[in-house]
Amino acid sequence: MEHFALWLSAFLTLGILSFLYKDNPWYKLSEAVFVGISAGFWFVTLFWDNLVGKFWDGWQDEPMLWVGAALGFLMLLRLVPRIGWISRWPLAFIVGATSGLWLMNYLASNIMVQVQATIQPLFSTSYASGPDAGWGAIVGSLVIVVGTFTGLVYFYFSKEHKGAFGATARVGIFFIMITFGASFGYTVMSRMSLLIGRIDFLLGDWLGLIN
Amino acid sequence: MRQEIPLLITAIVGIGFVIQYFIPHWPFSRMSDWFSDWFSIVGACAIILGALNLLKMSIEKTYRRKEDWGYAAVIIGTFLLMTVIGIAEGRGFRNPGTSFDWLYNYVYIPLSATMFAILAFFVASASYRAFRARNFEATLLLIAAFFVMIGRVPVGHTLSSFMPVGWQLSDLASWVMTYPQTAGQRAIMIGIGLGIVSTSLRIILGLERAHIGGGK
Amino acid sequence: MSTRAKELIALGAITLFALSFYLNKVWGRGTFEFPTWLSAVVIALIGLSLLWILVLTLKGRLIERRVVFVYVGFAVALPLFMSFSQKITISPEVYQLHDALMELPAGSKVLISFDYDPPSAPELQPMAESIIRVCFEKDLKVIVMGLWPQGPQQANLALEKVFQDSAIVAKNLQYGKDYVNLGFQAGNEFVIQRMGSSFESMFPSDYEGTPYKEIPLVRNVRNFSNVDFSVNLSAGFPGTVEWVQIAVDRYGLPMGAGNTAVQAPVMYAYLNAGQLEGLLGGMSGAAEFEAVAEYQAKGTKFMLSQSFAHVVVIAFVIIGNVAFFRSGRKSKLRGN
Amino acid sequence: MTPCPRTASRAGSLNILLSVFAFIAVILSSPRLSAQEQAPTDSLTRDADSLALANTPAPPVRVTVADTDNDAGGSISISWERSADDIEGGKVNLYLIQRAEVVDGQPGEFTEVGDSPAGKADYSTDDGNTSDDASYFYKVVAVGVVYNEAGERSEFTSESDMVGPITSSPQWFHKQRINTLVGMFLLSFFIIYYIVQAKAGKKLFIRKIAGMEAVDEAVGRATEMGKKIFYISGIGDMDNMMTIAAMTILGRVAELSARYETYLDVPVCRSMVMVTAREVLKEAHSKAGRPDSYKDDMVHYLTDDQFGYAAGVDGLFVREKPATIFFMGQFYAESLILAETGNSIGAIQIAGTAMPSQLPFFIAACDYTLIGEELFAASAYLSKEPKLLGSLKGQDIGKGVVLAAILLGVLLETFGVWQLSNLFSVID
Repeated sequence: MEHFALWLSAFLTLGILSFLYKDNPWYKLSEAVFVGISAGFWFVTLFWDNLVGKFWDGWQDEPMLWVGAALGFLMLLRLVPRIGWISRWPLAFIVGATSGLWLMNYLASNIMVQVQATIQPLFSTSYASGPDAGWGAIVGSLVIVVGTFTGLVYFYFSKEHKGAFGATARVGIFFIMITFGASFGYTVMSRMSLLIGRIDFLLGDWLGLIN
Repeated sequence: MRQEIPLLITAIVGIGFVIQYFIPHWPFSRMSDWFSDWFSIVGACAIILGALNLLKMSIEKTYRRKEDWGYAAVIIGTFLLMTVIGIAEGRGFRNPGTSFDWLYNYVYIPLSATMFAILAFFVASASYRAFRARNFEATLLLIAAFFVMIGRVPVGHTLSSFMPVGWQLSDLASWVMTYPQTAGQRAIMIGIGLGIVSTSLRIILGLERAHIGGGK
Repeated sequence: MSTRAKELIALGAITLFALSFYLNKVWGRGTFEFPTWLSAVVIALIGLSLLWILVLTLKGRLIERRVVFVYVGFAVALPLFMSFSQKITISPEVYQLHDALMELPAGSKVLISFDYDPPSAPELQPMAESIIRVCFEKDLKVIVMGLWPQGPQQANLALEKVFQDSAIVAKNLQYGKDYVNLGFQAGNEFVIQRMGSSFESMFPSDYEGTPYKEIPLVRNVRNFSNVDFSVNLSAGFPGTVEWVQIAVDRYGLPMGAGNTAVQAPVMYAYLNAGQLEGLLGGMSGAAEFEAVAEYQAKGTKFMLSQSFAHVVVIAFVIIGNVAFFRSGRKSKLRGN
Repeated sequence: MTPCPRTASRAGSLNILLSVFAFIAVILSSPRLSAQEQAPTDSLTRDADSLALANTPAPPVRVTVADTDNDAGGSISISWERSADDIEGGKVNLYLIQRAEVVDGQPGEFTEVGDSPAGKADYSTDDGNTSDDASYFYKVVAVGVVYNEAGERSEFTSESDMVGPITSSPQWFHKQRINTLVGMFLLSFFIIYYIVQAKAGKKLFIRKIAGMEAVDEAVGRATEMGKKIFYISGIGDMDNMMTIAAMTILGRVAELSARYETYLDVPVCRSMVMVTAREVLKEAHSKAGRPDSYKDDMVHYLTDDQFGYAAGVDGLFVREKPATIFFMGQFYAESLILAETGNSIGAIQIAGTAMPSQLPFFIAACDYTLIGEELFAASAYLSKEPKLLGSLKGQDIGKGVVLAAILLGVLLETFGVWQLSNLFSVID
């Protein structure tokens, strides 16, 4: 069984990898297995964790859960074409709640905290995290303020990016591009690590070539 | 009526969830907890719709013998296999040693890990094909990427070990990450925050109503 | 020969190759490692062939994207057979996390949330192992949980690995007293929110089914204010962003993070705002943390492949740009 | 007995009072300790006593208790200062917090409700398990643990004085969040003000955003080529603003494609998104005057799994070869798999997300990309409705306030005039 399991894993791994060459039956098979198995996986997970775990186990103690059950039931009315439109109610509820929750979360964490962190005395080393706080940190404190300021100007919608305003916005896009460059570099790092992990499986666990 | 009631629900619920942020007192303190439970339950109900849709499409394809119908049959088979086993296993379906766990470890994990790892190849081909020093902005992007990529691995140390400490590639990578990168990141974050506030308000006010559909 | 036949031959070759090595493994023959001279030759060959591609590009012949794929494959796979010792430079944010852990008094409770699953394990598992090891060495109490279903299982794997070390075994740590695995709870960021008022409501029993109140380590842990530090190991949603927004911003929980490299850049804004106390980004973050903690494990071992891969990617960026400038900076190439 | 509920405003003065009491109590208690030392009866107890004397730590001091502020009740905050023996290599290993409920005006039995390791400068923690209907007394115990040569463990403890009684209570307003409240009102005011202005017919300028200008062209191209359009709304569920924004944009795109009579294919990764997208499409088709061209199958569910979904969509891309692909919403790693595959089949691709980590590759692999905030502005922009555009203007004014605050704050702090940043603090 252990041999079979390893070969099955390797078969599916290579099937997905074969997509790099071109679309082919081996990939199509692996893809179909993947879609089916993962849909089943999430179905089972949601069934046990959410329906049973959240509702069935708790409705005696928490009458509020019935509201959720009612919303879920309304959602299922989709299956009855004539009154399917009732499913808009739970959707309206979810969209409304999400709007309210996200409004406050992002106002606090993305705006308030980030503005607070940007307002720092210039030419100081208070930004420095870690042991070395020299000129790098002093220049850095300036860079953070300038970068945040100009970057935000770039996102202005209601003013033509011309003249001094346009120049500021252009400096802003420079910073955003540096950010994307860093993201790009880190993404390369991340993806290569994952590939290393997979090749470690193929060469180590499966074929036993490396330890 | 088909539009008004959902609009009203969205508005009332939206405002309610804004208010709860400021009031620690019961029942406001419990609102987001309740919402999370309700969302979980609705999600669990909704996936029945999704699963039925997947099955319907695949059965149709198989039944009509459309192109590649065999793969549609595989989808049906593997979906039912995983679902039946998972439900039959009971609450402990995730415990090590169950059949569900076996399928998870030897079918699901290799597939999703490989799909994840395929990204390495796509990243490389995108680097070759699309990251061009087309203009000053793009050049900045490439320079930042270069410092980060080379500075974060030991080879960067080897290449720049002749430089004084503080000016080696790894130090430059750290500096890029800590200052200009953070500044750009923060501008994007604040922008996103403003965008979300504005979109949320538009939804609560009923100006964006795509999710509600049409009225009759 | 038709393409079809070539493909079949390649398929057969792969199968034969795999089968022979598999049998080699089953019969217990050893593993391979390149001697230094061979490593040098391999590196030189890769370098030379990249130069050759550059020359081809200069002459106006563009390579296909599948060639790039092959290079990436080799750049990652071959170094796994080599062994070089490399110097790892440690970034400030890695020091910061290590310092934060070292400054905790013995007996402090550290909450580690495992918010990832096996596909992201190559990056995060080495971090998990070394962070837990540092905690144990420092006599900190470790409370493990997961917002991702497979997180707690990854935590158990990490614990198993740490307990292979005789120095840790000698400490005679006990489950329930020195460390505990609370398991998984569904509900994403709302789990964090509710832990703010009660851990027990989210984790009525631990991974092994022991009721919360009967676990000595967490008996007195009601909410975040009873935890001294926390580390979040995250591969996406729900993850560090949610922990920062809720546990840090609302409940003031001190937190450090280990992230996949993809997510890490975003975290620098939080790091800089003081919302995070230390950050490990990707496998190099893991390797750096291993270097600070002064022991070598997977993170360090994989750094050679990582270096190689980065160099190859940089080489292809350069080659691509050479092609671009040679073609008169017209437009971006559409790949095939 | 009278339980004394304390309002938050009185908690401050109470703290001071309590600490004064605690301080006096500590002073009074020290001679009593020394009196106990002088009462040995035989040599065995004397040994034990000298051992105890050598190992018993000094008690923690200045214990204060207060109702935890800005909460839903059920919690009391306790803080204390370290024992004199809580030093490097000292006699204290940990502190225990003990609590007794008030019964008939007297403390009942003390039980352990919390612990904290020694070694910090000062201590504070919460007992988050109180009842708002009861009053409690607290004390903090310094514990030293000693192992003798045989490895036997013995504990030496000394207790602080009892403090209390105290009762927890919930609050009706979170005082720490006044600034966020003001911020919310300001932003909402700007946005609503400009919506009203726009409704009243005031002309507002909105700059061109390339990605959105291209939508028409992209849909048109698919029509010319007689191929499908794919709309990928990411892997977020309906509890995600990016997905909701993606749905509103879908409405605009679908209207366009319905008008051009081009088939729009929307494979989704969440069932609830499927339900929503169907509503959106149905409405868009009827708005475009072609309700009959709508079919439920245009929106179909694949799997909730990130990479299962990516694998499935990849397959669809290479087999259906769409002319145009939209990526809008929340994306993680799958973004690159999808965008690179889309690129390799030569489709026009327009992407938009607020996930900074995915943006560089969208920029590389797609023809147009909406960055962060632009995703949320897209629907308003595409609608060209004045009131929606007005909200963008309002948002910009909010941005202006943020910019001004940053500029002013940095200047004030650089010259050491005033800490403006404190106004934005949301963390205690």
